[in-house]
Amino acid sequence: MLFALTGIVLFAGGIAGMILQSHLLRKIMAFNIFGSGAFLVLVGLGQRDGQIDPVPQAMVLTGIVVSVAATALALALARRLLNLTGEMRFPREGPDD
Amino acid sequence: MKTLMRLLVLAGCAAFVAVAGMAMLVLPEPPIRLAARVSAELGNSGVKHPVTAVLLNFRGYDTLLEIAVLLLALLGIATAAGGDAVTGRRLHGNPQAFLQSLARLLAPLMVMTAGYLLWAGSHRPGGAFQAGAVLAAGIVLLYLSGLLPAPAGPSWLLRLGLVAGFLVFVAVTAVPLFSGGQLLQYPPDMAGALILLIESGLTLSLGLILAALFLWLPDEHEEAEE
Amino acid sequence: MIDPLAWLILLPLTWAAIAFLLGPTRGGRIAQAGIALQLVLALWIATEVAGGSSRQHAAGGWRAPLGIELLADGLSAIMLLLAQAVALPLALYARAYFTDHPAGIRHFWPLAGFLLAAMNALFLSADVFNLYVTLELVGLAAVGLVASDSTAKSVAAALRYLFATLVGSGAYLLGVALLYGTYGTVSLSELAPLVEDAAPYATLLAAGLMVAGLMLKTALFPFHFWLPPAHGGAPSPVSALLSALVIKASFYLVVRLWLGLLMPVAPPAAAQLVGMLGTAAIVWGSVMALRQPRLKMLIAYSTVAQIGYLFLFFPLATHTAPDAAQSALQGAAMQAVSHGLAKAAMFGAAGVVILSTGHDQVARLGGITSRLPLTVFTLALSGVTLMGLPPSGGFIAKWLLIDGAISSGQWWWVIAMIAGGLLTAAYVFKILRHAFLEKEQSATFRRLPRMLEWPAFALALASLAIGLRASDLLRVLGAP
Amino acid sequence: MTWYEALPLLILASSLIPGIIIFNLPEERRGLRTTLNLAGAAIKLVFIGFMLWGVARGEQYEFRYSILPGLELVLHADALAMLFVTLSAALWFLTTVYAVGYLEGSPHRSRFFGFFSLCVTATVGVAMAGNLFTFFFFYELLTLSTYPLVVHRGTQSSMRAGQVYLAYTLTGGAVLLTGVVWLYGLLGRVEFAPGGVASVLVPAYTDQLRMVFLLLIAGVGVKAAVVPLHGWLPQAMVAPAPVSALLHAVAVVKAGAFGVVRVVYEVFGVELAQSLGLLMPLAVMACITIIWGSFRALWQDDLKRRLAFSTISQVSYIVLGVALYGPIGTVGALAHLVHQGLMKITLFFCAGNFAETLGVHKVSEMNGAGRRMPLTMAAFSVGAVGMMGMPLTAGYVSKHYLSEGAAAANVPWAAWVLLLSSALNAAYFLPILYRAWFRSADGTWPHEHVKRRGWKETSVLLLFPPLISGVAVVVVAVFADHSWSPLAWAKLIADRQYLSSVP
Repeated sequence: MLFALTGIVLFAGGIAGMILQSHLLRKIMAFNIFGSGAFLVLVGLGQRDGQIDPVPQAMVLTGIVVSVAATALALALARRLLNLTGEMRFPREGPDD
Repeated sequence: MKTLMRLLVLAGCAAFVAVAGMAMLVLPEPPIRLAARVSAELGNSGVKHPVTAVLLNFRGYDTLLEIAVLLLALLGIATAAGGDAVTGRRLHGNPQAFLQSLARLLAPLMVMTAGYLLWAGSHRPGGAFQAGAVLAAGIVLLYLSGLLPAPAGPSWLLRLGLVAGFLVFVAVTAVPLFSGGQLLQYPPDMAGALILLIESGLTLSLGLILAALFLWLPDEHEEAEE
Repeated sequence: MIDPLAWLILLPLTWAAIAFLLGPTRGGRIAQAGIALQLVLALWIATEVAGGSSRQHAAGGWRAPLGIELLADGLSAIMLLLAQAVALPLALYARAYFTDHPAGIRHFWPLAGFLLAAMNALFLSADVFNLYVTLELVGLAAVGLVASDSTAKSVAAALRYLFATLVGSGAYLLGVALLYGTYGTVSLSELAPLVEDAAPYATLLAAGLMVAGLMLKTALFPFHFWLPPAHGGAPSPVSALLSALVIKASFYLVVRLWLGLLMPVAPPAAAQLVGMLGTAAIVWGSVMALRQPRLKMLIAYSTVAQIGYLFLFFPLATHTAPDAAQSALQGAAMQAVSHGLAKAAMFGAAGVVILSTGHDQVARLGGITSRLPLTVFTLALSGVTLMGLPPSGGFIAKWLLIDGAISSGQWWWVIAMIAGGLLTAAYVFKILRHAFLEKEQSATFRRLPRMLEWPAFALALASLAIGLRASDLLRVLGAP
Repeated sequence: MTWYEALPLLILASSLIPGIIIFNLPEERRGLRTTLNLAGAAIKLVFIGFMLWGVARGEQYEFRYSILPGLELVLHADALAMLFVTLSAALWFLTTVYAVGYLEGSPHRSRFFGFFSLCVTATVGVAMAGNLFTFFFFYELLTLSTYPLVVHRGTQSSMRAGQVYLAYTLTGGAVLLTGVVWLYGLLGRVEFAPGGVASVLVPAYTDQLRMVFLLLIAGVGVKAAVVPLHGWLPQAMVAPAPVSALLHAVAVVKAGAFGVVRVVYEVFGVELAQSLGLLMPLAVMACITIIWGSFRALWQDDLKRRLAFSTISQVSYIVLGVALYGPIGTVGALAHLVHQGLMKITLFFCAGNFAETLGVHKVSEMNGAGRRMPLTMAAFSVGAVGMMGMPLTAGYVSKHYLSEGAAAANVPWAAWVLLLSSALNAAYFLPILYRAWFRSADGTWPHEHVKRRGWKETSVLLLFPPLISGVAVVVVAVFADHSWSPLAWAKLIADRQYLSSVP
């Protein structure tokens, strides 16, 4: 149960970071934080009566791999953006023409 | 204005935490217990470790899609990197001899560890992902220590290595369909063998993929030179 | 005995992997062949479902709740059909496009393959966690496609899109976690009977999280910020895929969950709120579309607006009379299908204009009627569908939705739809007005391969034709 | 599919298929294009001839295609439909001949004639629509197919006109759609039937019925250019003359008026409309429109603009006739549906001739036009005096019945309105005739394209259509009592409307 509650806190914090932080690396970290939050809830609720439930653990393993992949992609894109614009944040969007 | 926004968001999140916390504290007992069913079917799963059984048998289909996700990330990186992924990143500065000798020592150990983890997966924590991760770490280490030449672009052979595990998995998934079975439906007696086959395929490919995820990151210095 | 469900997922996975093996710019032919086969399978499923039988498939031979089940009912059959039917012409179009304009093709085919596989898997899955994985697959594939011509603009758009979809699926996953914690299963078929109106708060919370996350992925106002740059900036074949199909995937999932799971716990107020967001999307999207100087941005904003119509389904179908709910569902399905076809056609046509004139400034379209008549027709016909005028599928959709609104006594949604139609006309005819101008305003008019103009035209024609064959389509849908 | 189902489809196809082929013709295939056009128009006339013959013998021609359960496309040939179909097909033939001559050598002819055919297909569809859904279906199709014709010239001004046209018609269509769906929600299905079908909803849904009536009439009123929904019509005259002719005489405006007829007689039923007190407001609207249109026409110097305002007033004669309770008014309305078409198309043909031959666009430039182009001017004069309601012209017949109807429905002021409007018609037509016949040409013409060759004052293709329609204006009046005259048909229809409702 404690895990689950921690997870909720992490999730909320991550989302807040995602919205508030403008630096891309921080956004990516924020994503990892709320992702882990969700995983914690999944496992935590799964075993709140003490005994281990393998199903959510397997799900979380899957989820972790997915988030690793997403993180890698995000890093690559952010890196590319850094190369192109020299900044680690979103460019001001000008008029599209 | 900005601070107001900040406060609003934080307040919202706090409220969410409170609500969700309450909701979870008053949670009733779940009507369905999957753990029991897993242990009941563990015998026919072909492996002894429940998590591996769920990952590669009961919910193996999830795992198949998950490998696809990894490949996708790789593709995304390759496209996003534009031209420069083809060359891969070059190493800058020369590594110390100490690091090289250490790497020489570690690399075979890491391969062995990977092998062990792969085999251990069937009855205790471990399996293809852990093994693949170790393998990837080995590759990255060798590369950083300059022992591995920079990957000269994704050659045909390298691409084959990258998708081999996935293709094997797809094949094993598809075969039962021809005999009127379901996706990924292993014949119980062969389940263990097939799972091992999948896992070893995955170990290789995952190692390469994870390494590539790192090695193909577009390189800033190159851009700087342009 | 071949099982169409399984092959609709395995086939694209396979050809995507092979295309990857062949190399970053190859794989067009095998992709076209694969999609053709998938279309056959989708038709097969559709005819079966129209016959009244729904197909099940237990992956690994393990039935729910232990294993993952695949299920093809009317809704999924229609979406599968739509996906393959749009993908096939687009594949022909894309090959012509990228042979004429090689920039941005890198890994297009494998990415498209994974995207299709992911969407088919999503339409078929009956397991909320498996649905999460498919959602991520769809998201990452789409992001990869957006980034494909790796300019600063498109990379930024891709990254914005990536963050949006990650937050969306994160919220969805938390919802799944809460559901699993509450009921101990993630299988829709097992969950459906367990969720009733006296559900614990956690269920309500989970419902809110999942729906909100999926709205973010569907770019419903005010979560639409990421869509226009992503759809308007990508290469035209990609824009077509994204606007026509990808957003429909997450919308399908909202409907599926709402109808199959959350309806009992959904308060009517929530449905009304969703409807208002839809209305806001219609108005805001259309107004922004009207103000866009660039053709592709205009079409992208029109997608924002058209998504609004889809979400009018919720107030019309939640706790209303069964016949109202029925016509609401049918209307939403028609809208999804006809918008998919029409929007793919529009982006295709926009791509033709860009390749031919080298720009997509709406104000400088003058003279294309004489140079690219077929493309102008494509724009006009798909415009008719978007406006919801007869004989298009959009018209039938609008008719059904208005009928649902009136028969459920919620006339205010009628006003929203009528006004939306007129706003749509405003921006569609903005395009045509400039196109009809006599004097040519583009320096160059390159001649293009026919394979570039015809697929788009075929799509536009299809978006009209389904208006006349609506009964067949809705027979597949069956009763909700 | 039997012959009785196929014939309505064939009548649609006879203009649809040529249209689709013409779209794909390269610009220079002039001969083939013309052949297709005329062949299509002629074949349509032949088919309609068959159908008239059959309907007169009391045979039923009906085609049904179900789009959704309860939502059917129905093409049905009843007497009312035949009246409008015959009119539009006949005038289409003339207009096609005229357009071929008019557009000689101008660009985008394939596009023009393609949409031209679509436009007529839609009109015929509106005419033969067997239920409200089908009517709406073709009504919107008409809007879409006429837009490219209105903006055909591709100039800024025509684009602006097209915008206004769309703004009005699309909004009208949206309002109409709301009414239609609403009524379908109430009734399930809304088949047109003499005496109306809505009476079953009384008294439970009286208020809703009033709302629906308002929506429907507002929807069709836009195309019928009933004040204050008329703003688009004067703008739309920037279109080429054949288009204006078709718009004013056959297609758009008439579709609107025809819609009013269908809604009042065959959806609500005149009895119900009367008992709900809906006819009187309609009559008032019509009268306002009649006067307003005539007044505005007085001040227009641009010939086509003057004609456009005259159309606004003349079309509301039809609406007025419908709103006058009693068979006589009905006869007047239906007769005027045809007669106004004949007269107005003649006038527009002539206006086009003056513009194409002499470059004359303004009334003030018409001095001596009668001496230079006697034949055209003669036709114009016939149309004009017809509009004034001179005896021995079509206009007289319909106006006669209208004022009789006004008396019968004891709304005497309507008769006065008609009288006043006739006076105004005279006031804005006679100066034209005077200038043309009795003034001598002042100097050279603004822009003389075609030199006169013997009796041929302009190219033959432009000359004959107005002459034929001009003759028709007289013929329908002289042979008004003949059993095949429009008047006779109108009487037949009127009887059915009232017989079916009067017990």
